[in-house]
Amino acid sequence: MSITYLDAIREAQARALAEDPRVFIYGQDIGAFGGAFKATKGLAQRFPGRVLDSPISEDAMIGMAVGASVEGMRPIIEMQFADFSTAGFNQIVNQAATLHWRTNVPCPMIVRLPCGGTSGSGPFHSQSLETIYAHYPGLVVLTPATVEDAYSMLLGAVALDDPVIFCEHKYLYYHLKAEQLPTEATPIGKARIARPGRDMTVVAYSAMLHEALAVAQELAAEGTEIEVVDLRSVKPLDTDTVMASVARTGRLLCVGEAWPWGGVTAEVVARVASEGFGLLDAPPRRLNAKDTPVPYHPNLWAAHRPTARSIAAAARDLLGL
Amino acid sequence: MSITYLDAIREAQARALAEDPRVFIYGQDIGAFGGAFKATKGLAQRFPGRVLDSPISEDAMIGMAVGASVEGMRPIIEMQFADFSTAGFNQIVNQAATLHWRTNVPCPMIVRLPCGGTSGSGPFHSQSLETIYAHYPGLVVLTPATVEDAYSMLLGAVALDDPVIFCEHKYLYYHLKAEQLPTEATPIGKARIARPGRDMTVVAYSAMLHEALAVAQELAAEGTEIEVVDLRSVKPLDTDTVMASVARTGRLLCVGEAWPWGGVTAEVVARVASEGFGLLDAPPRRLNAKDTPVPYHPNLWAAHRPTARSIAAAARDLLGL
Amino acid sequence: MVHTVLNHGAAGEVSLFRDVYVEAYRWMLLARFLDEKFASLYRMGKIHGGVFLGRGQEALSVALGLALRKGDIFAPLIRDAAGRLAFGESLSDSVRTYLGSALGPMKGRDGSVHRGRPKDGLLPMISHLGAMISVVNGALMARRLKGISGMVGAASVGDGATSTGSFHEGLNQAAVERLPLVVVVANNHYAYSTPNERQFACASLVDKAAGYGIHGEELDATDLAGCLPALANAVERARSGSGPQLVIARLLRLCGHGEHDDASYIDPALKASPVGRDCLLVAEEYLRESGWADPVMLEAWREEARQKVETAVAKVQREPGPDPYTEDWCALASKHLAEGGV
Amino acid sequence: MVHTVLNHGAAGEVSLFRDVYVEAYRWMLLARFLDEKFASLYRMGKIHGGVFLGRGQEALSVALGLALRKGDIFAPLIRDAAGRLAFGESLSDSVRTYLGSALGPMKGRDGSVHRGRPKDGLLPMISHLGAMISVVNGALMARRLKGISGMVGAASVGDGATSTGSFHEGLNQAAVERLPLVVVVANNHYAYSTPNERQFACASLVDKAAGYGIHGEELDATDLAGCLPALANAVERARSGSGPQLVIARLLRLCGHGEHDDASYIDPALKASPVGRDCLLVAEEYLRESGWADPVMLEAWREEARQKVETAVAKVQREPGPDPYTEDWCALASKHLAEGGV
Ligand SMILES: Cc1ncc(C[n+]2csc(CCOP(=O)(O)OP(=O)(O)O)c2C)c(N)n1
Ligand SMILES: Cc1ncc(C[n+]2csc(CCOP(=O)(O)OP(=O)(O)O)c2C)c(N)n1
Ligand SMILES: [Mg+2]
Ligand SMILES: [Mg+2]
Repeated sequence: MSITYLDAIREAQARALAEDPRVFIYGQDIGAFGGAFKATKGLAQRFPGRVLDSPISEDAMIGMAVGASVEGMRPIIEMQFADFSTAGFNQIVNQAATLHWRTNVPCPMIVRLPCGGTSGSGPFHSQSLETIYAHYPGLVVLTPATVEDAYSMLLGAVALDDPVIFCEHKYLYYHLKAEQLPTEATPIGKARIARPGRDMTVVAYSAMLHEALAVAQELAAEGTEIEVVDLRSVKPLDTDTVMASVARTGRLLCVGEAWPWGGVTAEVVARVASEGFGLLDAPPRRLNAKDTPVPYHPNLWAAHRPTARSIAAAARDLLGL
Repeated sequence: MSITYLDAIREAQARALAEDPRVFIYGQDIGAFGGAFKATKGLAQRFPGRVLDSPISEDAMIGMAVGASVEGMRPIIEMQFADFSTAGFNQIVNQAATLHWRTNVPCPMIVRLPCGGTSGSGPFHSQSLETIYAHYPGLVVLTPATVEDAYSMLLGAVALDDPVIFCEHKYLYYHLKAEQLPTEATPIGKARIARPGRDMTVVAYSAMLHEALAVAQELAAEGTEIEVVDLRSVKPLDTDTVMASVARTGRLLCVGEAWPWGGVTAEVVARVASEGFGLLDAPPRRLNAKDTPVPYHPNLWAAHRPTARSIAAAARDLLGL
Repeated sequence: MVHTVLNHGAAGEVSLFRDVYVEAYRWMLLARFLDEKFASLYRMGKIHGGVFLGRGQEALSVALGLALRKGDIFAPLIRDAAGRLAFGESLSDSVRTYLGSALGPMKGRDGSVHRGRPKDGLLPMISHLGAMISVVNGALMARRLKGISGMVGAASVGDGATSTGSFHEGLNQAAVERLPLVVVVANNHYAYSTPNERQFACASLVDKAAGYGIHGEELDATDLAGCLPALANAVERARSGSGPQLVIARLLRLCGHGEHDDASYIDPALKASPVGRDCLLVAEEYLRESGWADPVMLEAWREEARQKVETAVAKVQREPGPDPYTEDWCALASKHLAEGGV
Repeated sequence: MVHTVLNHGAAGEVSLFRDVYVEAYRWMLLARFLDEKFASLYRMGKIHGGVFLGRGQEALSVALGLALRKGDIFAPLIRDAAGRLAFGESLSDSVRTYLGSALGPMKGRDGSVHRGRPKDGLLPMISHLGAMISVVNGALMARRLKGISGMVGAASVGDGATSTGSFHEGLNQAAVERLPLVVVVANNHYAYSTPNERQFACASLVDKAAGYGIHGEELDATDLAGCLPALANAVERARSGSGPQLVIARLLRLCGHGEHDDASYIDPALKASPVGRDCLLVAEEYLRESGWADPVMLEAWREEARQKVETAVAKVQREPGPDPYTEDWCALASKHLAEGGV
């Protein structure tokens, strides 16, 4: 058996629907059709009345989830692409994110965002929006990079009492496979060492994890051992795990697919620089996408975001190789 | 004569309307009424047909500006509060910000955001949103901290061929006064040394500049000289000026009123740590608002954002005082 | 009950209508005194931030509040002091929120009109206009998913809010799901300073109903006697499965947008027209003319309302504000996920 | 001109109508061949990303494109290949955009249907549905502010887009400003897989017009002979000062949402009904029956269209793609403000 990242997301939803009567799913074309990416395929049939097609109304989709959450439900909202969540942005950041703080009533809900670039998708179907959500208080922002995490973190998110922005990487949907689904829950908010090493730390998340792992393998062949940290959750950010790794390696490169201004790489580097200054043997480095919209043409697209190649170059540079 | 920060914004708009036939202003209650803060008071009367009341439609307000801009106009959009710009977010970040890159046709327009906290304004009338706009490629994000800059940077923004997010701090509207308006233009994108010093650098912008200056004065009395950098523009960010200051002082504290995750302070610290690591004699530090919505009650509000007091404490700590 | 009472002309039920009318009037009175107290506290500098009054909107608001039952959902807006009280909000919730008492439902974190008790069906508004409609839809969907029926959800908005995308998406969503939603639009002819003609171009806002495929009606909201049955009927239609209801109410705001605003932009002709009548005076007149209350009773009610407000305010003024040192500064319910701010 | 022609029954003008009809048909043909070429390139893996066709929507689209003039504003959508061509977009613009040619208007930065030439009045759509309407409004406002009159702006949307807040705000804004805007809703009964009954609850989308205070009408968009005068009249009404126009067109999408989609969700009964007719075949039939074209002519036009498409594609396929090394990677027009990415 071989399970994709996308299968894992579907299976996690199936399990949540089966085990928790509070769960329902709401989104465009997710019912009989099974969703633009088929992340809900078969679920409307298996769970009648609990997998509902919404109108093209991102603002009202989120508002709906907040209201249902207040009444004790655990809604999962599928955005057709992360990029369209900007049309529901106000309800996410001002309604969902503030409710608990203002009223002491929790607002558990999940917004699933198909994120990230794939070749040919262009400026409006490729965005990585973790930064804009993580900046707001009151949201948990998850970025699973593996099939196992996609499954168990989605289940973890369902169990959480807060609104969760669940960033699924579209490139990983089909490209990533595992043999089986995990039986253990993944603790929300904890990073993990995806590959141990002693010469430098590369912090990555989502699709960039795999680019980083490829670089680690490449450099290992040359005798350099890179430790790769998979953040898993960008808000909260597991500073302890990152710091402990940098304490071992003395060198930090942080990689993200999002735009360069602010965001995950800035936050990680700023935290390490300010809280772990003495651990660093060299200046910390960042690698992000370029500061333009995500390009359509594959040539431009490949040059726009970090790749194993550009990560390797930055890593070598940082190691003085 | 005494001119407030708010007067400066009104005068800059009056001058832009008078000198540039491409300029018009569109926003809620900005016509005969002169705007919620009176930033357009008298302008509808002086410039008939060019200062227009909009419906409560932030999305369409921005779309309108983009269309007018394509046709050669220079629209200024007033959001009633920065907080409501989230309802026009999609058009700002996906329509205005991408147009030039996609088509090579410039999209000059200004979105004026009354930003920042004032006591008693609560979670939805106090937000500082520079981060979410600066993260997107294609936008210029300005944060004037003085009466002079409010005036000349707004005029500079009108002259610019790109969409500008103009963050006006509501606390400064009435509290900040100058004797006269500047005659010189302020170059967009350049920070300035607001107060020279040799012992440490405090980087600030918007209302926090004045808290930082108060701290510099306080510590000067004790013989410590703080150099205060006023960023003026957070995107682009003038790394050179910041770096040159840190090169002189060896110490960096960056202060912002926005939420702590990501954003200006992370970006500044990350840049200095990665590009100016060797300049630092001590770990760089950041000070932001707390990671909750902006509170209503004055007691909470005062504790939520950085103040001269908390900045002074951080500065002393960094200086080992 | 209100519904049944207000729709039977039978002789014996006149007294029931009288009871409802009197109850409504007394909530209006309480709301008016409460609002006036807030205005006076504002002038004395004792309230932080803005103060927003329902002056002129009490008849509409109370009629909605009374038409709803315990177990229903209500998302009131800034001018709904009367409807909130009638729905069951305590006087002290509003006073505590305005004064920022740590004992209030928002514990000083949020203030003024941004209060509610979600678990009691009273949703706390965010400022962004139109945004509460879909939240009410969600609460109604939850009930449906749980198999609970017979509930109604109501959202108040202003004429200005009809221009928001949220209003549109929320109404359409409710129509598609055929939810028991009542949206009450208080058309007070201005959104802050902006007159209707700069806000919309339809002949009447009720013309929007057909575009959503829902029932709509319009009413004169200066007249409590008209508001009571109209709102009761709208709520009852929603409750009995007729789908979303759009109620457009004509009135005037008899004060500024907030207490900082002198409302000098309001057309004097409108003020002088029937729509500019003070619904509280109209109701008082009606009570007097129908013989349901005499000047002595009216004065006693007034005095009682005044007292209640004074007592509530005096009590809350002695309550502590929130303490930043004991505040947990964590926006998440999952406290173990809190990040310290830096 | 189209307008004048199509509204005079006079004998001498039949030939003019014929000319317009034939022109329209030939644009439809070209659009259909172009779309089919894109579909085949897609199947061959020669197009990056999705391919979206106008199959079934050509009559409506071309009628709009022809009703507009140079100097007007047009914001087409994904199914508007025919209207774009009729409005003046070159074949090579579309081919270059789909193939990502560096010589195209989007220079490979954006692709497929996201093309335009703003300075020629052809606005490049962003993907977010409904978002182009207010942009058209802005262009029209600019003209008004500059004292230019007699212009029209048109925006195409689908039935699904009517549920967006942007659609609502854009239409309302145009109504308040009484702009010469024409919004054409191609109601192809599905938004991706979602049928109308999960999208809206009004009897007809044309019922929305009254709610904005604008003129609305509905038409059968499988029939070019009906589309041409209807769109010409709507555009003319806008042009002559009657304010925004809402045109609801009934049709069916005779293909998937994109070429990755087999459209198996479309109700066979709808496909078999008159709304499922192929407008291109209907038009061909009309041409034949009215004697305006014989099979030889039709075949010649077909061949010409096929050749044009093949030539354009062959040319563009030899063009270079964008070069990441010479790309300036700067989203700002103010190059001096560029920040290097890190
Ligand atoms: C989305 C949004 N934009 C702007 C505002 C600022 N604002 C607050 S109240 C108001 C006017 C509201 O008018 P209306 O809906 O008619 O209600 P009324 O005050 O007349 O009762 C405006 C523009 C807001 N709250 N939300
Ligand atoms: C705001 C927004 N949400 C979601 C999408 C994803 N999406 C793209 S096309 C589409 C369906 C559009 O249907 P309709 O408007 O009826 O146009 P049609 O494809 O039928 O011509 C959806 C949901 C989008 N583009 N924009
Ligand atoms: Mg109003
Ligand atoms: Mg459709």
